[in-house]
Amino acid sequence: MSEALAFLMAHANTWAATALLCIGLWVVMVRGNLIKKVIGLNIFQTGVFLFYISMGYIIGGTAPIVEEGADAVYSNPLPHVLILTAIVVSVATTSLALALIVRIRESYGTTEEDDVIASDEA
Amino acid sequence: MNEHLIVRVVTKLLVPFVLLFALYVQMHGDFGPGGGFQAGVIFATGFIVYGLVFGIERLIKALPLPVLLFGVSGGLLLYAGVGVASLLAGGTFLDYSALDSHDPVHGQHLGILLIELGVGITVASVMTAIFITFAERWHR
Amino acid sequence: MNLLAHLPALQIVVPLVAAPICAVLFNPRIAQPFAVLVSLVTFAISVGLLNEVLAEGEIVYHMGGWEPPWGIAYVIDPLNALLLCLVSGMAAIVMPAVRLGIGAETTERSRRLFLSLALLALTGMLGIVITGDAFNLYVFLEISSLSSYALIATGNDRRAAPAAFNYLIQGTVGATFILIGIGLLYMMTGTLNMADLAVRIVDLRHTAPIQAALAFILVGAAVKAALFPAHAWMPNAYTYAPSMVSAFFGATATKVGAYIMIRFIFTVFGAEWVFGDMMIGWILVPLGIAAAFAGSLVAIWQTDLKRMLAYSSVAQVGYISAAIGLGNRDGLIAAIVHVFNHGLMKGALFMVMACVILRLGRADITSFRGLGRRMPVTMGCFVVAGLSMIGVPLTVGFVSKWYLVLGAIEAGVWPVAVLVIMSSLLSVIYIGRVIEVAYFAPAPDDARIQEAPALLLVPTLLLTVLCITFGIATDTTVGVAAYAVQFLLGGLP
Amino acid sequence: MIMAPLPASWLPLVAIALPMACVPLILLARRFPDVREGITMAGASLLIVVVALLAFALSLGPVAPLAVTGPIADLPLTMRVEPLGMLFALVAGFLWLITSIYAVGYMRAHHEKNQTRFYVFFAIAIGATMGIAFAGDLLTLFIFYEILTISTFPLVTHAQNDEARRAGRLYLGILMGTSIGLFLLAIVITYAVAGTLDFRPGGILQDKVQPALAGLLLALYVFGIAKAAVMPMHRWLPAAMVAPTPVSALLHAVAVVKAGAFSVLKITTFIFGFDLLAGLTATGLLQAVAAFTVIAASLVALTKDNLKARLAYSTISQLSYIVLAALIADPAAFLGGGFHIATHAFGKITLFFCAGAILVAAHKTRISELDGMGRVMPFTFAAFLIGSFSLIGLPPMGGLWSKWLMIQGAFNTQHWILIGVFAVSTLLNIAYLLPIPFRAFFRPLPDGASSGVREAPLPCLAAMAVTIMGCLALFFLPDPVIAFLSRALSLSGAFP
Repeated sequence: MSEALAFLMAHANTWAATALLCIGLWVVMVRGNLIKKVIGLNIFQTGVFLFYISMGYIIGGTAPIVEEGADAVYSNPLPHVLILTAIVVSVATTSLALALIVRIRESYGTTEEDDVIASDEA
Repeated sequence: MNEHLIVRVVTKLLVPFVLLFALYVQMHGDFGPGGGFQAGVIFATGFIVYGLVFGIERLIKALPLPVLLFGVSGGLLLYAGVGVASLLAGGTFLDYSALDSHDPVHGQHLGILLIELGVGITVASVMTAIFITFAERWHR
Repeated sequence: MNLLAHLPALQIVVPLVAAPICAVLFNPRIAQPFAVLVSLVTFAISVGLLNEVLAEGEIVYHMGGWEPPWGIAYVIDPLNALLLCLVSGMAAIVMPAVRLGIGAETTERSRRLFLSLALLALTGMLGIVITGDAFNLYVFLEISSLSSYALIATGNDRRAAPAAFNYLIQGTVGATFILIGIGLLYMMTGTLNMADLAVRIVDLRHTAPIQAALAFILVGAAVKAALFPAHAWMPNAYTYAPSMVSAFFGATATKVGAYIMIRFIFTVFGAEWVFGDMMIGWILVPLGIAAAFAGSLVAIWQTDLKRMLAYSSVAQVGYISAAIGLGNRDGLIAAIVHVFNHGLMKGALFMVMACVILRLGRADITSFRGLGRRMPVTMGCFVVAGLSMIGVPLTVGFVSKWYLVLGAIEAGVWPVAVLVIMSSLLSVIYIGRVIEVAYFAPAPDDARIQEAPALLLVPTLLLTVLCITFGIATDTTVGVAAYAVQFLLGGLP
Repeated sequence: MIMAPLPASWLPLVAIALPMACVPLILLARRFPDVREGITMAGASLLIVVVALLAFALSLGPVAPLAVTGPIADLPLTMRVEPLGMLFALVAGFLWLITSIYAVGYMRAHHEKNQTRFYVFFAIAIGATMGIAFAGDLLTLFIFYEILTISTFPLVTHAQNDEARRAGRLYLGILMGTSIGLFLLAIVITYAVAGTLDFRPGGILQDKVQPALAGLLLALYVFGIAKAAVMPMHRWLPAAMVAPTPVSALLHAVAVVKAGAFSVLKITTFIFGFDLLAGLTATGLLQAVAAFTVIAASLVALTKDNLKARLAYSTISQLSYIVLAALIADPAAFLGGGFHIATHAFGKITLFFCAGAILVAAHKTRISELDGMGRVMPFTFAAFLIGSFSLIGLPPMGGLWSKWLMIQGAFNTQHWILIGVFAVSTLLNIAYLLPIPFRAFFRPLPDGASSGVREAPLPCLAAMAVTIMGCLALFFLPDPVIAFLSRALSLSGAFP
């Protein structure tokens, strides 16, 4: 029992990231509201961010800033830099998605996917 | 928000400091935590708070969309310009060391400063532009 | 200073710098020629790179002077040199016609930033192809994707926005999958440089993260390549986007997805492992065949011809996927050649749609009645490009089909050869249907339709002529592809 | 040759390029019908000269093959002149001139639209036919085969009405479907197992394939070459009869259909080889299919009242003679098949010329309407009678020799049933062909039907006269042709 718990805890970040990925993807796929889809997409991407950040962190490591004389263990900064880029991309994606939703709302009067489809078929 | 006097006064006081802090983060980027991304977002925060409190029209008056567009493009051009300059100076693309023929370290300082400035301008302009675009539509 | 040594950087920098400049050049009369000039320069750089690669072999360029694993390296081998030529060449051909082409098909507001977005999309795709760094590939992927979502949304049909939104959701999920895969690779190997990855993966292949990384990256690339059943974004996106956008992306975007697949399978993971132990061929080939049938069958029933072409693209991506999945020399040649060839023919067909929409305002099958007489050159281009789609000899379509069938026979999977040929017969139906309407149905009396203007017609004709040129003289395509295969497969047969 | 401007190995290329070169000229002269037709005539005459020169060169000794880089890297397109192809090219080239003369009379008298398009695609089709005749390997053959299909499509659908559209669908659907679906597949498989696609003496598949695969390949070839119209791939041919008569005459009695039969003959001889072929079970099965086609098509022809439809089914039946001859895998049958390409061409084109003349002069398409017409158009129906004799194989017409040789081949290889098939089909030939001229000559003219009907235009009559001469010549002078073809056989290694 405790062994299983230990295993779970040792990979806590990974589990959390996986959970976020799954929740996000589920929301994207199942929800019909376009804004909720975007929120789901954000949750999904957050899962990836968490995954990258955990990857670079070393337990007991400090921020990777060189201090003279200190014999410190540094966390790997590269994944964090990478994910910063990914976060920026995510912000851009979100804003573009929202802009599109605004346009859809203006021309269809709704943000529900089903209504949009029904309105086109009518 | 015309009736919220406290918010208006505090905002008026705060915004310059927000922008100043942004400038600090921007310029301190090559010595400590900070840099163009963060600074740009803080810049944009200042503008956006101003727009939220005093109304979108006044923000647009202060920062018309063409100016923002110019900021977006100009920042990117500054970034790329540094890269091209290093190319022309005989290095590879974005090789800052080549910027100063006598002291490569000095060249690197110069390069990273300019690059981050470009990033900061672009990020600040983009964020503000996104805010204005949405807010303006809603306003109509 | 020698600019020639910096061609790999310039390939990206030129369009990248030009995009913001186009945005601040408010006058379209200046911005348009400028964009044309930039795309021509970009194409010239690609051709220069291809020549250099063919003469001297692989080129490696270190951005910022940083050696890998710290810096980003651009690595150019015959495969991506050929793709660079395709992408920038398509841009150079389409760009002069853009202003005329989008006039009828975009909203007034969106026209201003159109050129900047197009140049950004070009930058992104060139970047995906040229980079030798896995994460950099993701960044460029997002640059091209974001600008393509925006470009698709510029269409003046109100359905353009939902189409772009769907593409955005699916494309982002796909790109994020690739990001996860790259993260797993980095976690296990500590490098992002593809060449280093390839070396370090060899000992780690049995580990779950590497296998998961393969799965994530392939699925992500499949979404980008619109491989059935992950193609759902494509038909609407290409139907409601301006035809210029459809022409450019129809010719390049899905190809770049296929490129990502090829690059990761053959350069990073290693073909013998992917096809041997992981048996990816058993996924790619059946999916490819299913795509070929599903896409062609659905295409037959479409009344909107842009949608028909989009579904036909689904089928063609299926061929590419099946060709990759064969995992042998001829199959890979077929995949690379078809990536190039299909770009040419689909570009030509979408350009025809642009001509027709400019004159008639729509591109459904009834509007094609009697067009054979009214727009003879445009329809002539359609016929030739359509024959190429069918795979008639002396057109590009024949060359790729030949290698695909040969590859299938050499891999010993006879049913695949038969199925590929059977599915390609379906294209006889959907192309023939249009030709019938254009030449046999009487034209409606009222409309006075003229041939498309020269500015649109010349690019269309050029692409059509290329369809035949590369169908006869295949040194450039098949020759380069065979050379690329040497790089990808190493010493393997 | 004293001047020797070009080595003979280049002449096939000239023969292909010559008709193609006429295309831009014809397009340029589209506003001047006389100039336009003049160009066609000049091109056709020049082509005859080129082909004759080539034949002369070939009679002196082997002509070196010519290779050009093609679409597939390891497979250059080769031109190889051998007697069988030479004969085909001679027939097609000669009849192009005759048909052009005929077409001038027909198209003008019939007031057809889009005549420029007609002459353009006609020229392309002839160029493609030359390509098929001189192809030195299967890929080259296939490429020109497809060009021929595509270039004849606008000719078949010339009328651009609903009937033409239906015919066009059937035409393109069957020809392209089989050629890409079966023929191309067979070629790729052949390349994969044999490593080459060259037409070689004795075949290239010998010792390289299992009998089962060889049988499958043979079936793919025979059915894939739908231009040979073996049932059930024959439906396109009757459909193609909506085309103007010169098209039916030259393309669907000579160039296109013979391209099919010729391809089958070449593939059985130079890809499979007689030895391999004779040992296959599939050969027997396909012989049965071809024999069935011979008989069934003749029976269908009996039921057709439309003159061109009857001739079309007759063509189907006659083509299967050649396929049958190819499958018998015997030197005599090969000679007969090759010879039949020529004799049937002259016979059938005469009949089509007559059908067109009747259409133009009397506006009649049905056999039941022809009562007594022989009195109004005596020359036309006389020509029809002579053409019929040739097809049936009665002396003094060339058709006799080709049938004779084929039966001899069947006799050599002890295919007794096939001899029966030849005999029965000859009777059927008589039954569906001869009543037409008899009806025209011996039945009385219905009242008032003759008003305004005259003999066909002069160019049409002249063309018929020439083709009749051809039929006669093939009877009296078969030896050069047969000697010529025998060289093809000795080249093929079938003669010891």
